[in-house]
Amino acid sequence: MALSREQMAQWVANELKDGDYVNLGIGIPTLVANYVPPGIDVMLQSENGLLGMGAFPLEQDIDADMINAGKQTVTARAGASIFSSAESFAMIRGGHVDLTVLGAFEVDVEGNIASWMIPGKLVKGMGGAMDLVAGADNIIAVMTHASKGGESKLLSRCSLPLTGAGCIRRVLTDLAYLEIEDGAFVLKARAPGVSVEEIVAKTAGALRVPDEVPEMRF
Amino acid sequence: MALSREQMAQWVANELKDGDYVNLGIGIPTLVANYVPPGIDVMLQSENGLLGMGAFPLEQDIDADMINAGKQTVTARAGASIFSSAESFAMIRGGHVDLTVLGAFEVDVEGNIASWMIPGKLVKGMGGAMDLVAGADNIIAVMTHASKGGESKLLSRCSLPLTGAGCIRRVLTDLAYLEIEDGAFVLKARAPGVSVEEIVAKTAGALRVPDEVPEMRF
Amino acid sequence: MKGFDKRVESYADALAGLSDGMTVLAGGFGLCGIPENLIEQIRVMGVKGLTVVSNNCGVDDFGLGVLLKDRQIRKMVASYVGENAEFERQLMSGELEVELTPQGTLAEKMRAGGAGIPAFFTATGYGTPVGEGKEVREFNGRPHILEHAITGDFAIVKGWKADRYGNVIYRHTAQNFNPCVAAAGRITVVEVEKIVEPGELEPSQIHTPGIYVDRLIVGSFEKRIEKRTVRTAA
Amino acid sequence: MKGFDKRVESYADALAGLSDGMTVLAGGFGLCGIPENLIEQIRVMGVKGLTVVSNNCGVDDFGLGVLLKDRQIRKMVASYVGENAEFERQLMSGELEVELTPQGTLAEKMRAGGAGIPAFFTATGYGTPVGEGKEVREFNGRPHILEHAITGDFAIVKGWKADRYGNVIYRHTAQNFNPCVAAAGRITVVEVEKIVEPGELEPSQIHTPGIYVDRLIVGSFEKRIEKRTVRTAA
Repeated sequence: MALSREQMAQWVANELKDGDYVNLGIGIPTLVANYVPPGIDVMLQSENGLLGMGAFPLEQDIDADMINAGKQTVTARAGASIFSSAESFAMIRGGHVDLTVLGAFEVDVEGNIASWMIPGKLVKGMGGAMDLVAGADNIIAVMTHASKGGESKLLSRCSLPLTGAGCIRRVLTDLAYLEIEDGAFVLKARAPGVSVEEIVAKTAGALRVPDEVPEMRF
Repeated sequence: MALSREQMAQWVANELKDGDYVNLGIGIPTLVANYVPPGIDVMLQSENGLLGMGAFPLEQDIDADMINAGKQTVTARAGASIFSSAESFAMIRGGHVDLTVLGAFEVDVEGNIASWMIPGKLVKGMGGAMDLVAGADNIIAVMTHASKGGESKLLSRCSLPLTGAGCIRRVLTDLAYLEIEDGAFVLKARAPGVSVEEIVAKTAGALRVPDEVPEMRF
Repeated sequence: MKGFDKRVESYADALAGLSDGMTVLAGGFGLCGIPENLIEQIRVMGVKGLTVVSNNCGVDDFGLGVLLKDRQIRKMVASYVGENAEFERQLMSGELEVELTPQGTLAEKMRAGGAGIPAFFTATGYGTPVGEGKEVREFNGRPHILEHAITGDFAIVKGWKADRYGNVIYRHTAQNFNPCVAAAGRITVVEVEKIVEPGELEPSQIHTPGIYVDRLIVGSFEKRIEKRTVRTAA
Repeated sequence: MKGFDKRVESYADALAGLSDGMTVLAGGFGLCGIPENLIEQIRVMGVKGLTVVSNNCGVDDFGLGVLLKDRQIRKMVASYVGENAEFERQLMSGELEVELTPQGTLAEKMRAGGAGIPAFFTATGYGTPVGEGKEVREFNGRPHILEHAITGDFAIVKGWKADRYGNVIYRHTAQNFNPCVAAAGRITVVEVEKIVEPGELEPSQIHTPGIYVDRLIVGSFEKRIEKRTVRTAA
């Protein structure tokens, strides 16, 4: 069965290493924070200028001057630092953030990602997504494998305007975890109960399937 | 008679405007701080990261962590701020410093300045001088008009390696105050008792002498 | 002798000289740390044809959104302009020109503007619509695009505390774009919650040194919250 | 779980992995705010052939000067290298390669290195020996030269207070190049006077966020003064 949003978040959370600085995009990536494994401490970077994002505040502690990049009221955890947008993106662009997790509309075998604009629909802007994909060494794109109509979002060439070129090497979908190598998706793991055949059918870009494709465990 | 070092400093000090942010180079420029006219407040920028340099400390207040760009122990005045070298030169390069006063070996009619290197002699480095001359809108070069041997330092073309190209418009020497316009020095004022003829004789670069050349007053 | 006393008497004084067609840089992220009262003063002045550079454009009835409603903005340079119906309408109808700029590039363009760096290379935006028509050059085996600095005729900034010298500190994440904006204005106007006595701000803890600040005023702030998210006590 | 605890046990641990031929960025201005004990540790380790990037090169018997004396430095990138007789000797004899870089360009090159900006244009140095061989381009009617970012294998930094997360603040003008250096090291090592409890440093007042810091150690410092200048009580 396809992974739930929570399972996708949980899977990503298991990739976290103790001491990682992590930027989580809006949507499923945000949920990752709920599944950080015990014994692991990570520091969340919010690109509006907060390193060390904490929990949401208690009602009585809400502070309009303390928000995250999603404009939600938040708190700062122990060890947090707060700085300007220029400094925040210096951190991101300079490759100091260990892991970036973000949603995507499409990815392709060249590591291109499209996540911010659907022509003909209203464009609200890329926010910090282009900086994040260009800046982090390690990015996990989290997305559904295919549209509701069954059309693959893992393509040989993105059809939508790009967020970044050649910057994605890791993709988690609701069906599988894949890495991008030498112009192809490589199937590394499949969701519990999802067949290799289904993944093959729903992957439009070149796909390499190893002899063994382990099933994810939760 | 040629101006003394103190008179040169005093003349420059009279050019200060209330509220100016000023960077003073080593040597005569440093003395300018002693002659700030009453009713005028200026803030001194020291390029190691101090805006609002104060007096030297009392013996008992010396602090190794509080120095100026000349590496002298100093204090910070009311309204001072302290920041990184990157921020300090952002300020300088960005043209936020109103006035820079610095010494020079040579200047020429194109506004070039040479102040940091004499080939064949040991080179100690340009420090912040190249950034300062490229960054300030308003620079006063302070220098002797000619060498002890009588050779002019106001040239048609600098002979020494440059500190900056085309960046000087105002020159105060021990003999005169001149501005650089359209490829020539323009004699704006002469030191008390110094004749226009002496200045003409000691200026190698093109020199325009207006009908009236006022004598400086002290 | 006024010296370094940057305080002005009124919001009218704070924005004196702002006129039609100028470029205004505005601090803030979403509705956090925005110069509320300076924006309101621009509305009151009724200047038109502005180019506004700001990460966001407020909401329909608050922040920069009110200037959109009054059609005072000709062009918007921003990274994200959601949450604003009037914005959508003007964008679709072609009344408003929009230059979408990646958030980090926007911050760096203003930082560069303040720092006298006319242009810089960044990997951000290469291969995307943002990179179209821009010079591409490879560094360390990776393509980068050339981006140019941004400066403004006016910069409007929201600080927390300042002294009369114009030294400013920001509170929590209300810092965001404000220091970048402050450095990049030809005339930089800062409104703060509180003006403190000289000496109260530790020199090495000042976020925006007074050299960047031309005018300073105290305001009172609504500080509207866009997304109120809370947890319940465990 | 070590998490974000950046503290190491010894100076040997602090510089573990530093080896011959590496590039080391060092904070400080003159002898102010220099990482005294980390420099001493490099001396003790005896690594050779280093490229050192630092505004100055210490004096004969203190600071980076001791590494010159031991001929551990192959190349020096600096803006000013006076007050050092051994330096003069090695420079004249050709034993030492020196790349003189304007002070502001040096700071900006390291800031760029830390910020992922591979190159930028600046007017500084145009038309001078510094500009020779560099690309020239006009912006706003003025020629600028292209300068490249600097990063280092190690960055050695002197802070004042830090918490175990590696968040650092600097004291007075001992800040200088230290934050620029801290951001530009592949491995950044900070020595401080004091490690404080988490929460003692106000998040918005931190100069160098812990994300830039890999290793942290407490040292004791001589803090030698280069030019003792005083006034007498009036």
